[in-house]
Amino acid sequence: MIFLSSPHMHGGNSIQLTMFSVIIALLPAAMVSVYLYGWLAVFLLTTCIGISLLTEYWMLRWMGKPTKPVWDGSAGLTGLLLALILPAAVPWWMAIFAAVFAIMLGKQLYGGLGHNPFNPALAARVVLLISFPLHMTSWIVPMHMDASLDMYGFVTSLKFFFLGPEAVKQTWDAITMASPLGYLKTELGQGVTVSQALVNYNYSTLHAFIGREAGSLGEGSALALLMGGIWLMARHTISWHIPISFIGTVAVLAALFNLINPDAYAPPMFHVLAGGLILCAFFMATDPVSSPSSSIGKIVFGVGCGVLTWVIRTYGNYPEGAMFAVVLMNMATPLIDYYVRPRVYGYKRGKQHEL
Amino acid sequence: MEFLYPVFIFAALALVIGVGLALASRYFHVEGDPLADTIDALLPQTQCGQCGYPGCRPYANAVAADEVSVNHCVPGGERTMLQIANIMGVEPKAIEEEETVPVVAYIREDECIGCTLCIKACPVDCIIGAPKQYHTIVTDHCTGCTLCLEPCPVDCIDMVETPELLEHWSWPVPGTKRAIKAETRKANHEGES
Amino acid sequence: MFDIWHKIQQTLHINTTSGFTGGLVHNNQYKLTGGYPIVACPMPELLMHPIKQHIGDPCEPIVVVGERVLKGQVIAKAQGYLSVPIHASTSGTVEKIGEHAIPHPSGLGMTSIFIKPDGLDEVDESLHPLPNYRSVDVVELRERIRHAGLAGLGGAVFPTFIKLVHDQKHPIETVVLNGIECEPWLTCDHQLMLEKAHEIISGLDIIMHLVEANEGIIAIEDNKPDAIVVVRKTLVDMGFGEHIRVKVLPTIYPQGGEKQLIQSVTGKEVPAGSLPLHIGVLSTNVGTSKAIYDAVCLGEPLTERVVTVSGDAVSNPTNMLVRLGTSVQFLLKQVGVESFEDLKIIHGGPMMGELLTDVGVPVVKASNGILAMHRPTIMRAHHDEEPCIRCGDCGEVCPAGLMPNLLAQHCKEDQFERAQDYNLFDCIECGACSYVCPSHIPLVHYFRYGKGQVSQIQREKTFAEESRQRSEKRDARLAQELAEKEEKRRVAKEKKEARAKALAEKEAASQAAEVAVDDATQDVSVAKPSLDNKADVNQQDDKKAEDKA
Amino acid sequence: MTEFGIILLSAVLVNNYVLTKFLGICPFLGVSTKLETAIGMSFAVMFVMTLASTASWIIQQLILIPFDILYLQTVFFILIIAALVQFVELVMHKTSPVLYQGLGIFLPLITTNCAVLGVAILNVQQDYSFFASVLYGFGAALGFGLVLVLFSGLRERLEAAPIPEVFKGSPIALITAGMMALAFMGFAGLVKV
Repeated sequence: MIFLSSPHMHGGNSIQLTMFSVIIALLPAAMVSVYLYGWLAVFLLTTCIGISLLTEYWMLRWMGKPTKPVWDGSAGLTGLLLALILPAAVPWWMAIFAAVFAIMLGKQLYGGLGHNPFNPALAARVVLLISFPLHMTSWIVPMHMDASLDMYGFVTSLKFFFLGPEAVKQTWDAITMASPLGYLKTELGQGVTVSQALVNYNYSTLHAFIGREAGSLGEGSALALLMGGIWLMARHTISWHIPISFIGTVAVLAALFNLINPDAYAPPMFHVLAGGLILCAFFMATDPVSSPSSSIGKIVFGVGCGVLTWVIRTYGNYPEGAMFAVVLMNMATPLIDYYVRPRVYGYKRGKQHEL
Repeated sequence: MEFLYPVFIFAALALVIGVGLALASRYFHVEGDPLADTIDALLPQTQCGQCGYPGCRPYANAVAADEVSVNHCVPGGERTMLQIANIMGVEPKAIEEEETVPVVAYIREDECIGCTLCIKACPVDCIIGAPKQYHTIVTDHCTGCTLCLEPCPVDCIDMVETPELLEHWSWPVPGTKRAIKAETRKANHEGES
Repeated sequence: MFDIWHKIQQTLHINTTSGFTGGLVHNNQYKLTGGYPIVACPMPELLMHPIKQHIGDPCEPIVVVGERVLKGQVIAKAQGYLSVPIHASTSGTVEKIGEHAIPHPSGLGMTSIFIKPDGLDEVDESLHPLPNYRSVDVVELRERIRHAGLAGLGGAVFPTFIKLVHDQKHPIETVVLNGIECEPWLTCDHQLMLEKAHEIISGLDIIMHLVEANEGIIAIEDNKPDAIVVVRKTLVDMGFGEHIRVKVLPTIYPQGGEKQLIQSVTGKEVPAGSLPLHIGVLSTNVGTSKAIYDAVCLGEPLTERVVTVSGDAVSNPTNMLVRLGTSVQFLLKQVGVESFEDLKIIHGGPMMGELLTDVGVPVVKASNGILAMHRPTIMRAHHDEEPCIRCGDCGEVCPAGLMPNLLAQHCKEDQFERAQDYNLFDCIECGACSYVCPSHIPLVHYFRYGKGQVSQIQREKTFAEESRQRSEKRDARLAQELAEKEEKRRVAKEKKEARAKALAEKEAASQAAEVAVDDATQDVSVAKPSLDNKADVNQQDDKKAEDKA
Repeated sequence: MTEFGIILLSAVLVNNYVLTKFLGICPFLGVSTKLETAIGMSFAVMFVMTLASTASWIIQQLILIPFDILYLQTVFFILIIAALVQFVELVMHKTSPVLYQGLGIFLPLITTNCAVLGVAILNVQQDYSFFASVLYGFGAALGFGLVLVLFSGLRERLEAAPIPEVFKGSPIALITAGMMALAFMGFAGLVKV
C-alpha cells in the first residue's frame, strides 16, 4: 500500500460512464439514420464500430498494454461517431480504412485515450474527404424521397456495400443527390440567388429539423441530435459552452451577412440545420480530449469553430466546413489551454496582477 | 570590361553590408557570459568536485562553453541535469553515477586529533576547531561533498544521512519508491509505539 | 418558476446561488450525527500532548517527568510569536516526555508530554473569569486568549490571538463566524450551535469588542435549519439583533474555506498574497468562538473540544466532548469500534482529512472529526488512476479558478515552474477536483507533491546560494592569504637583495655562505605568520558558530 | 484594400508555406519542441522574411533589372538573407541569451531556410507592388509563425503522452504535421487567385 492523500470520497463518475452516456445520446441519431438509409446504415454502423473495437484490441495487444480499455466505450464511441459522419454511399473498404485510421493513427499511436490531439473520427473523415472526394460528397437519396429506388433492402444493401452500384444495376447519378449545402454552393457559383436555390432544391426547414434531408448518416435529424445533446448537458457529461458558442457564432455570422446581402449569403436557420453543424457542435467539438478544459477556453474554442465553419462554408471549396473547423481548432487547443485561463481567485484577469 | 560590372555591384553591396554588420556587432557586443551565470545558479554549490572541475562555477563555465556534457553534476541529480540541458538546448543525458541520498559529514570527536586538515579541505568553511582541539561540523552548512574524508589521518569523519524533519516533509509522488520508503517507516513507527 | 430557473442554472453549471465560483454539492445523508447531543468522553488511561498543535513554532515543555499537573495548567510554553501554549487536560502526573505519533500524513512522530490521569480532575484556577470583558483592557484580553492556548478549531489551527488586533490601517468592519461545516460526515459545529448558541454569540461579541467591529455575521448552510432557528432565537433573546445577524447560505462544498466563506458572505475576494483583514473582514470558527467565551468569561483554557466520531463502520456515531490528548483508539472504543482490521480511520473530514495508520495518535486541537470507515469504502475512492480525458470537470468545481488537470500533469512531469505559472500555490487542497474526476486521478496528491517539491527546491536553492557565498568568501580569503604570503616573500626577497647588495659592497664574494644562513631564517619567519593567520581564521569561525548558536 | 487583404490571407492560410508549399520544414520540425523557442523563432523568421522580401524587391527593381543581371538573383538574395540573419543573431545574443542558446544551430540556419529564399523569389516573380510584396513577405512569415506555434503547442502535449517507443519524437511529429496539412486543406479555395 502507498500513501493516500485526501479526499477519501469520490463522486462516482468514471470514464466508462461518460463514454456510454455519449453513446446513448447518439442512439436517436443512429436510429434516424436507419430510418433514412435502411440496411445500408446498419452495415456501415456495424462495420465502423466493429472494426474500431478490433483495431483498438489489436493495437493494445501489439503494444503490450492491458486490453481492458477496449471496453471503456471510447473506441466504440469513435466507431459510432465515425459511421455517423460518413455518407451512406461509402463502400466497405473505405469504412474499414477509416475505422483503422481513426483508432490507429488518430488515437493509439498518440498513446491511447486522453492523448490524441485530434478527434480520431474527424481526423479519419478529413483524410477520406481529401483522398476520395467523389465518394465522400455523394449522398444516397434517403428512403422516403424515392420509394421506387430498390436500395435499402438487406440483399441489395449488402451487394451495394461490398460490390458498388454496378452490382445493384444502378449508376451513381441515379442513387445519389446533392446535400443542401453542396447544392447551394454549386448554384451560388452559377449566379442563382439563395432563395431561388433553396426553392429549386425543395428545401424545407421543418424537414431538415426532424430529419428528412440527404447527408451523412447522422446529420439527418437535428431533432434527434438535439435530444441527445440536451440530455448530455443535463447529465453534466458535456458543458454548454462549446455547443452554444459554436452554433451561436455560426448563426450570428450567417444572420449578419444574410441581412447585408440575402441573395449571396444563406440564412442562419439554414446554416444551423443543414449539414453536420449540430452533430459537430454537440458530439465532435465537445470531445473532451481534443478540446480545451477550462470553461472560458471552451467558449473561445466554440467561437473559433463557428467562425471557421462559416468562412469555409461560404468562401471555401468544400461545402461543409464544420469538420474542418473542429480539426483546425483541435490544433489550437494546447495554445488555448495555455493562454486562455480562468481567473484565479484573488487575482485580476490576466493573472499575476493582484487585486 | 562590361562583364566586370556585376562583380563590382556585388562587391559594393557586400561591402556596405559588411560595414553595417561590423557596426552592429560592436553595438550589440555581449560582455561576459550570462549563460554561465544562469547555469551556475542552477548548480547545488556543493563544490564537491565530482564533475572533475574544482568547483561549481568552473563547471558552469565549462558547460556554457560547450566543453563538457551536462550530466556531470552528481549532487544536483537528474533535475539539475534536465534544467541545464533545457537551457543549453541539448538532449538530456543520464547521469552515470548513481544518485545518492543527501548526507552530511559528522566528526567522531573523541577520535579527532585536531590536525586541522579537514578544516583546510572544506570548501564552504563549515568545520570549526583549532589545532589540537576537537573539530566539529556545522551541520546546517555542510554540503555533503565528502572532501574532508580523505585528508583525515585518523578516519574519524562519517557521512550520515540527513534526518527527515517533520516541517520539511513533503508528499511523495503517488506510487514511487519514496512513497514506499515512507510507508515502511510508518510501519516501523507503528512497531515501536 | 424559480425552481425551473434553478434547474436550468444547475444544468448549465451557472453558479449564482453561492458567492464563489465552482464547488459541488454533497449528499446530506452522510451527516449521520446532525442533532445527536454532545456526550462527554470518559477519562482515558493516558493522555498525550504533542508540543505543537497549531500552525507556527513548537512549544517548549516546562514540566519534568514525575511532576504533578492540574487540569488547565500550562505544560508547554509558547516559543516565538506565532505560538500558543499547551495545557494539561486533566490532573495527573507527567509519565514521560518523548516521541509519539501525531495525526500527520508523514507518520513521523513529535515530542509529546504523556500524562497519567489521577482521576481527580483537579482544576488549576490561575485564570480568573472575566465576565465583564467589556471593561477589561484589550491587551489583557488578547493575552488571556493567547494564554488559554486558543487556535482555530475549524481545522487550520492558526493561533487565534494574532487575528484579534484592532489595526488602524485595516479596521475590521465585519466579523464572520463560520458555522458552515461543509465537510460531509462532520457535525460537531452543527451540534455546538444547537447546544452552545449563547456561548458562541458571547464569544463573537468578545471578538467584535477586541477588533472594534460593528457587524457580526454568523454564516450557516441551509442544510442545518434547526441550528439557524436556535441561533436566531438566541440572538433575539440576548438582544444582539442589531449588530449580529445570521446569514443562511446554500449548501455547497467548500464553502467553509475561509476565502470562499468571505466571498459568499460579503461578496469580496481576498486578494492574492493578502489576509482577510486587508479587506476588513475577520472570520473564525464557531468552536473557536465558544472557546474564546470559555477562556474569557469562565477562565478555562482550551483543554477539550467537540469531535464528531462517525463513519460507516461505527454502529452508534455521536458527537463527543473529548479531552485533548485522548487517543483515537480509546475514542473509537467508546462508540463500539473494537477491531481495527479492515478499517481506515480518517482524521478530520473525508474531503481534507488524513488517513491514520496508527490509531494511537492523540486528539489534538485540529481534530474536528474521527471517522472509522470500512476499507473498501476508502479504497473505492482511491481507485487506480486512469488517463486524463481532459473533461474539465475539475476546473468547473475548483473554487480557486485553477485548471487542475493541467496543473497535475505538470506536477507529475516535475515541471514545477510551469505548475507555479498555473498558480499551484493558490490551490486550497479542498479535494473537489479529485472528487469529480472520472479518471480517478489523485489530483490533490499531485498538488501536494508539487508544493512539497517546490519548497524543497527553494530550500536547496537558498542553501546553494549560502554555500556559494561561503565558498566565494573562502576563495577570496585563500587568495588574500596567498597574496599576503607573496607580498611577504617579495619584501623579504627585497630585503635580502638589499642586504646582499650592501654586503657585496662591503665585503667580497667569499661571504656568500653567511647569506645562505640568512635565507634559512627568512623562510622560518615567513612560515610563522601564516600559521598564526590560520589560527585567527579558526577563531573567527568559532565565533561565527557561537553567534549562530 | 481588399487586394491587400486577399494577399495577406492567401499567404497566411491558403498558401501556407509550411503546410501547403512544404517549404521550411527543417525549422518547423527542429524548433517546435518548446513553445517559448517556437515563438522566438517565429519572431526571428518574421523579421528576416519581411525584411528579406522588402530588400529583395528593392534589389530586384533597383539593381538586378536596371543592370540586367537577373541571373545573379539567387546569389544576391542569399547575401541579403545571410546578412539579415547575422544581424538577428547579434541582437538575439545580446537581448535574450537563453533563447539564443535554445534556438542553437537553427538560428544561423534561417539563412538556408528555403522558405525565406522561396518567399523572396516567389515574391518578385508575382510582380507585386512594393507595399504588396512587403505584405506578402509578412503574411508568409505570419503563416510560418502560426503553424510553428500551433505545432509546438501540440508537441508539448505529445511530450507527456505515452507514445509507443518506435513512434516517439520525429515519427509522431511528422504524423501530426501531416494531419495539420490535411486540416489546412480545408482552407482551399478561400481565396480565388
